Amino acid sequence: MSDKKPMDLQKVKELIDLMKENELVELEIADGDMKIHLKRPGVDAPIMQQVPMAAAPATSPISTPTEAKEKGLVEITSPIVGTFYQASSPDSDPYIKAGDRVNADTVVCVVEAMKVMNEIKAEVSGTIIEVCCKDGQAVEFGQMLFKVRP
Amino acid sequence: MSDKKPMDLQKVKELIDLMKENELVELEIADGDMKIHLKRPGVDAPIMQQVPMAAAPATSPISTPTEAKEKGLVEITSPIVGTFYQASSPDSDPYIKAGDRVNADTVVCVVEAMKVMNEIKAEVSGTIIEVCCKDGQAVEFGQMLFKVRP
Amino acid sequence: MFSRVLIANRGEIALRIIRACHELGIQAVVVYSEADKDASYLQIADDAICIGPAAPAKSYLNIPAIISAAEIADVDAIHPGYGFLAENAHFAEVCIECGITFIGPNPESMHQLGDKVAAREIAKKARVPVVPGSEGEIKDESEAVKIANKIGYPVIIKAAAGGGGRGMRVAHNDISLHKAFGTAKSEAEAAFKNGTLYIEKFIVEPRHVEVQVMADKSGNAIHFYERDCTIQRRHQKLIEESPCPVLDEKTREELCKSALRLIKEANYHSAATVEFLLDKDESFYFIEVNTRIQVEHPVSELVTGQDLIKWQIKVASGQTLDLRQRDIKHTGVAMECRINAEDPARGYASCPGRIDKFIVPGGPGVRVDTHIYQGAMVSPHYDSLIAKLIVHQPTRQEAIATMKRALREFKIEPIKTTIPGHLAILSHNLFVKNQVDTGFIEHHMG
Amino acid sequence: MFSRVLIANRGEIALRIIRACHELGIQAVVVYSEADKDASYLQIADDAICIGPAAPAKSYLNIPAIISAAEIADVDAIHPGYGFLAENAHFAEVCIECGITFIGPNPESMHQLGDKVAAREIAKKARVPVVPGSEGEIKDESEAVKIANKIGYPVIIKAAAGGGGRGMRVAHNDISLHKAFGTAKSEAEAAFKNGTLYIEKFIVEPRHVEVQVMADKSGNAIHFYERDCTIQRRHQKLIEESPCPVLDEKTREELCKSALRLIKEANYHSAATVEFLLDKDESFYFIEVNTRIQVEHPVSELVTGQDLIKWQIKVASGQTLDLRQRDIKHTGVAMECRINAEDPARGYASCPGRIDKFIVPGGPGVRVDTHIYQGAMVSPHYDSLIAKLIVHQPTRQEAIATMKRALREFKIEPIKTTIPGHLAILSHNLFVKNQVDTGFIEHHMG
Repeated sequence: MSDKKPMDLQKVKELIDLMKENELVELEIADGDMKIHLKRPGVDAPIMQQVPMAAAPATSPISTPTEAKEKGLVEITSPIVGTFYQASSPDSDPYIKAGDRVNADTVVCVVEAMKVMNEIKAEVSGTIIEVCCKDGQAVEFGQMLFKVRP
Repeated sequence: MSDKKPMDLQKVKELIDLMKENELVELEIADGDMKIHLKRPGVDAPIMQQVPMAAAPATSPISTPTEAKEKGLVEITSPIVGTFYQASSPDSDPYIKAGDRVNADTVVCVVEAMKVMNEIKAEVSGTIIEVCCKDGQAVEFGQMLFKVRP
Repeated sequence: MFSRVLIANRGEIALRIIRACHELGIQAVVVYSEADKDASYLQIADDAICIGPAAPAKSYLNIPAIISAAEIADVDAIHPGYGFLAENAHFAEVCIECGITFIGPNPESMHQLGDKVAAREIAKKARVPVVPGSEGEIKDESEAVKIANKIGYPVIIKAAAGGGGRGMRVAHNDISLHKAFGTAKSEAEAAFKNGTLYIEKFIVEPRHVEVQVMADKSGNAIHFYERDCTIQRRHQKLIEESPCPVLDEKTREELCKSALRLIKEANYHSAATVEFLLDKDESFYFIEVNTRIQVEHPVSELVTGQDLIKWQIKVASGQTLDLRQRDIKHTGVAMECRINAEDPARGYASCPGRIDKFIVPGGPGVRVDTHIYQGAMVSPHYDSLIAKLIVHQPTRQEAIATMKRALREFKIEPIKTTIPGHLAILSHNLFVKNQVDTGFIEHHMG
Repeated sequence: MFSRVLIANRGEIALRIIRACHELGIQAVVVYSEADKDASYLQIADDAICIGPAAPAKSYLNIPAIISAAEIADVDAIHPGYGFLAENAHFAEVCIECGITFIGPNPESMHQLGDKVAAREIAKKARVPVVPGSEGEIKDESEAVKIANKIGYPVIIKAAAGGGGRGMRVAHNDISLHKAFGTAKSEAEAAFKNGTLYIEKFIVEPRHVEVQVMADKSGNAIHFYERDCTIQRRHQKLIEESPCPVLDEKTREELCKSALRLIKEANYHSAATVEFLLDKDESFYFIEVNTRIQVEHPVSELVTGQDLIKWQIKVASGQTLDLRQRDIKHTGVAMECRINAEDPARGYASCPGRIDKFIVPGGPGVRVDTHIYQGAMVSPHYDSLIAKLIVHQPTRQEAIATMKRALREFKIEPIKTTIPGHLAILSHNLFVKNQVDTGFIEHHMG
């Protein structure tokens, strides 16, 4: 390395950050007699390849737990098997809808199991981003009901 | 690298750390007459890990083909199934022993199959390093008989 | 016939029931815990519903979750398999209340036969031999001595509320009985807060023999002959076979007929197993009834050519058993080895983990019931049974030969299994010569 | 009995023979080509000897290599399996010259029955119906017309040296026969340098039915009933079953007895299959004898409870068939689906490659014969059979139900197999109603 033109490590770091933010896998820069070539392992490819066929998890035929949680979002999942209802009765308004603010004690829906209406609380504070089930839909244990941004 | 400007090992180490921290697999820097090209085994390693146990090849119960050929050595293997003999008759001297020079046409042993004595030629020039079978031993197709340094 | 059945179980028996349903043209819905989400039989089922986390109490024993799953899946009936809720009369009642057929006996007979004292009374009414002993509680030591002398030593004292060996003592004479009585009483009081004791003849080195029975809701009942389950470790069966290799034809017929009389006396329907101890002199004594299908049922299926799970489903749906006893032929010898994930070097502790290699034996005379596949995880949450290897051959000697070659073919890596142990038992002179009793493993395979 | 047998074959039949040897207490030595070095059955065998590279001519068809392997392995006998050298009379002769028992018929009867004209003569001597036709060569068109009018149209002209459909023509009347004769003759001359033709009655839409026979060296012979192999694609059998579902009891008995008469007439010993065409009116006509064990032998094993490979080994060692015909009972229905690695989208071309997922069906009534395991490579050098799935049930309807659920359980990835095709056939109305002939696949499953 030339002592006249010291390699600018800081710049390399910045380039790497740039790559990461932009999910680049390779970067090559030639500038005069300066040339930089950077390569990152494919974000998706190696992970995909590592899953052996046989071990590919059987997905539940009824519903699939979210495989890659969306960044920064929290899920409200069903603590029981049953039927999902958005409102306490057919004539009532939904407990909540997308955009509503909830806190830990907010009732977000009911899940009916064995004729009992079980009120489900948010158990998290934030804003409802998405209602993931339809009124009257059967839900499994652990099935995602709502997405919340805390 | 120039002998006037000794390689800055510390900087290379820093570059390596940088690669590791950031999971880079390749880095190439050309700066004037200076060029650095670094590569980490990130790409291959996961592939190695991906080989499931089940794919481990079953080894032959009688003999195993050399799994990692010794560097620079050549093998003379048996072209037929049969019984290995080092000499043409029990009273004769062995065709060859370790340390002997052979050329392509040198008879190195006989393999008896169905009462026929088949003379086996070296088919390579060099020095016998090792006799791998014992007199009278059963040999498979493809079994290593001799190691030769060409 | 049902159009849709929920299977409230897991593992090989869940898969076994799916197979029977599909062959009968019935849709099969399975429930599963989070630990079983990768089970391959979930993909074979017509539907699969997650009912809770790994812990059995929160999933496979969770009655509200299972009933709720049955309701949302809109099934006609629930098959409980074995273990978990299979002998839970309350669960059977809840099913009935919810208008879902429970594929098993009615709750009353389950309750009645599940109570050892009540079952013993039914056996006596049906003229089925029971182990001689006190009829109910013994008041004191002198009554114990009186009864012991009447039925003959050795005797065993048991806690009425007992289980797991606590409050249990064997006595060989009056002196040791006096001592045993006191110890058993204080143990029983400490363990069960109930010092009630009873006394029974102690059968020395018995064999364990059981009769497979099936009864419909119209009062027809037939037996599928006996199974010998003498090879046990710590009361866990390891190898089962049919026929019992030491039984003469007359005793065998009387044994099977006894089991049928008992089942009819109890107004029972569905599958049941009537268990007996077989003494060295070929006397047999009723011990208990299992009011469910059992792990070892394939042994009886192979020797009779009948499908017991299908029959269980058919009679639950109200079909009559359109078979006469003489239609049930017993052909050849069947034998089952339970392949458990357990490590002999660690006291037969369960050996969970990922299975990286799984090569199943096949060919003539071999049946394998397993839910495992290469790449599957053996969960630490459930029992260690990973496969049942069952063979059928004309003679016992041939059955042993086939079992041995099949065990050697069975490759399961890297976890430890019972396969090497089975090979040792099958090669043991006493096993080959039929000179074993329920203590064989403890005494000869230590 | 032999103490050590060499298996001169590969794949599922090599494993099948290892199993039989081990159950009989015989050591099994297998030969293998370099392409098969990772086969899992090599580890189950007592010894395995590499005999050459992948190309069959240099390994599994390489007589000196196989005999040499037998000599260094010091075996008493060689089992040739099916295919490769199984019907090579010269190989059988070499075995005998080397003092090694060939597990199969003697070379003379193999040679005699392998010749279609000679076999036909034996059949006629044994009063077994043959397809009516010219006895040997037809000289010219006018003789052809004369014979055709005697036996009745349609007729088929065949090349005496023929095979693969070349030199073969069907004629429905005198005019088309004149034309066909010339074409067939020039085709035969071009293909085989031999224009010799013969003529036969053409059986329209026949079923293919064959009888399994076993004979010992003392002149005892018994049959194991028939198999129906009507479901074929391009003369390759796909599904086999027993009994033949359209045969009445009287015809069936006469068919089986005919096969026995033929085998006895030929002084044959070992296993043989006598093949017949079954006409719509239940007339049957002998076509040829296979002087070896066949791929589909498990079908007969399941319905009779007999182990044909063990019998083949036993009679080769000189044991007498200590079975009477009436000891061979036929119970229920057995059916086999050949699971081939082939791609329907590419004209059923063989589909070699690595198997990344392999989950084998199990449970009641299911037998699987396979040498494949998860992680195995399917070699492009050999035939595409990767597994045989065989079921046994009391009725044909139940056998079909079991086969369907087993096919659905069978997971083989990522290569293409015959599984989807089998499911389509088993669901086809004509198959279910037994209204198929050997043209079924071509006409209805295109």
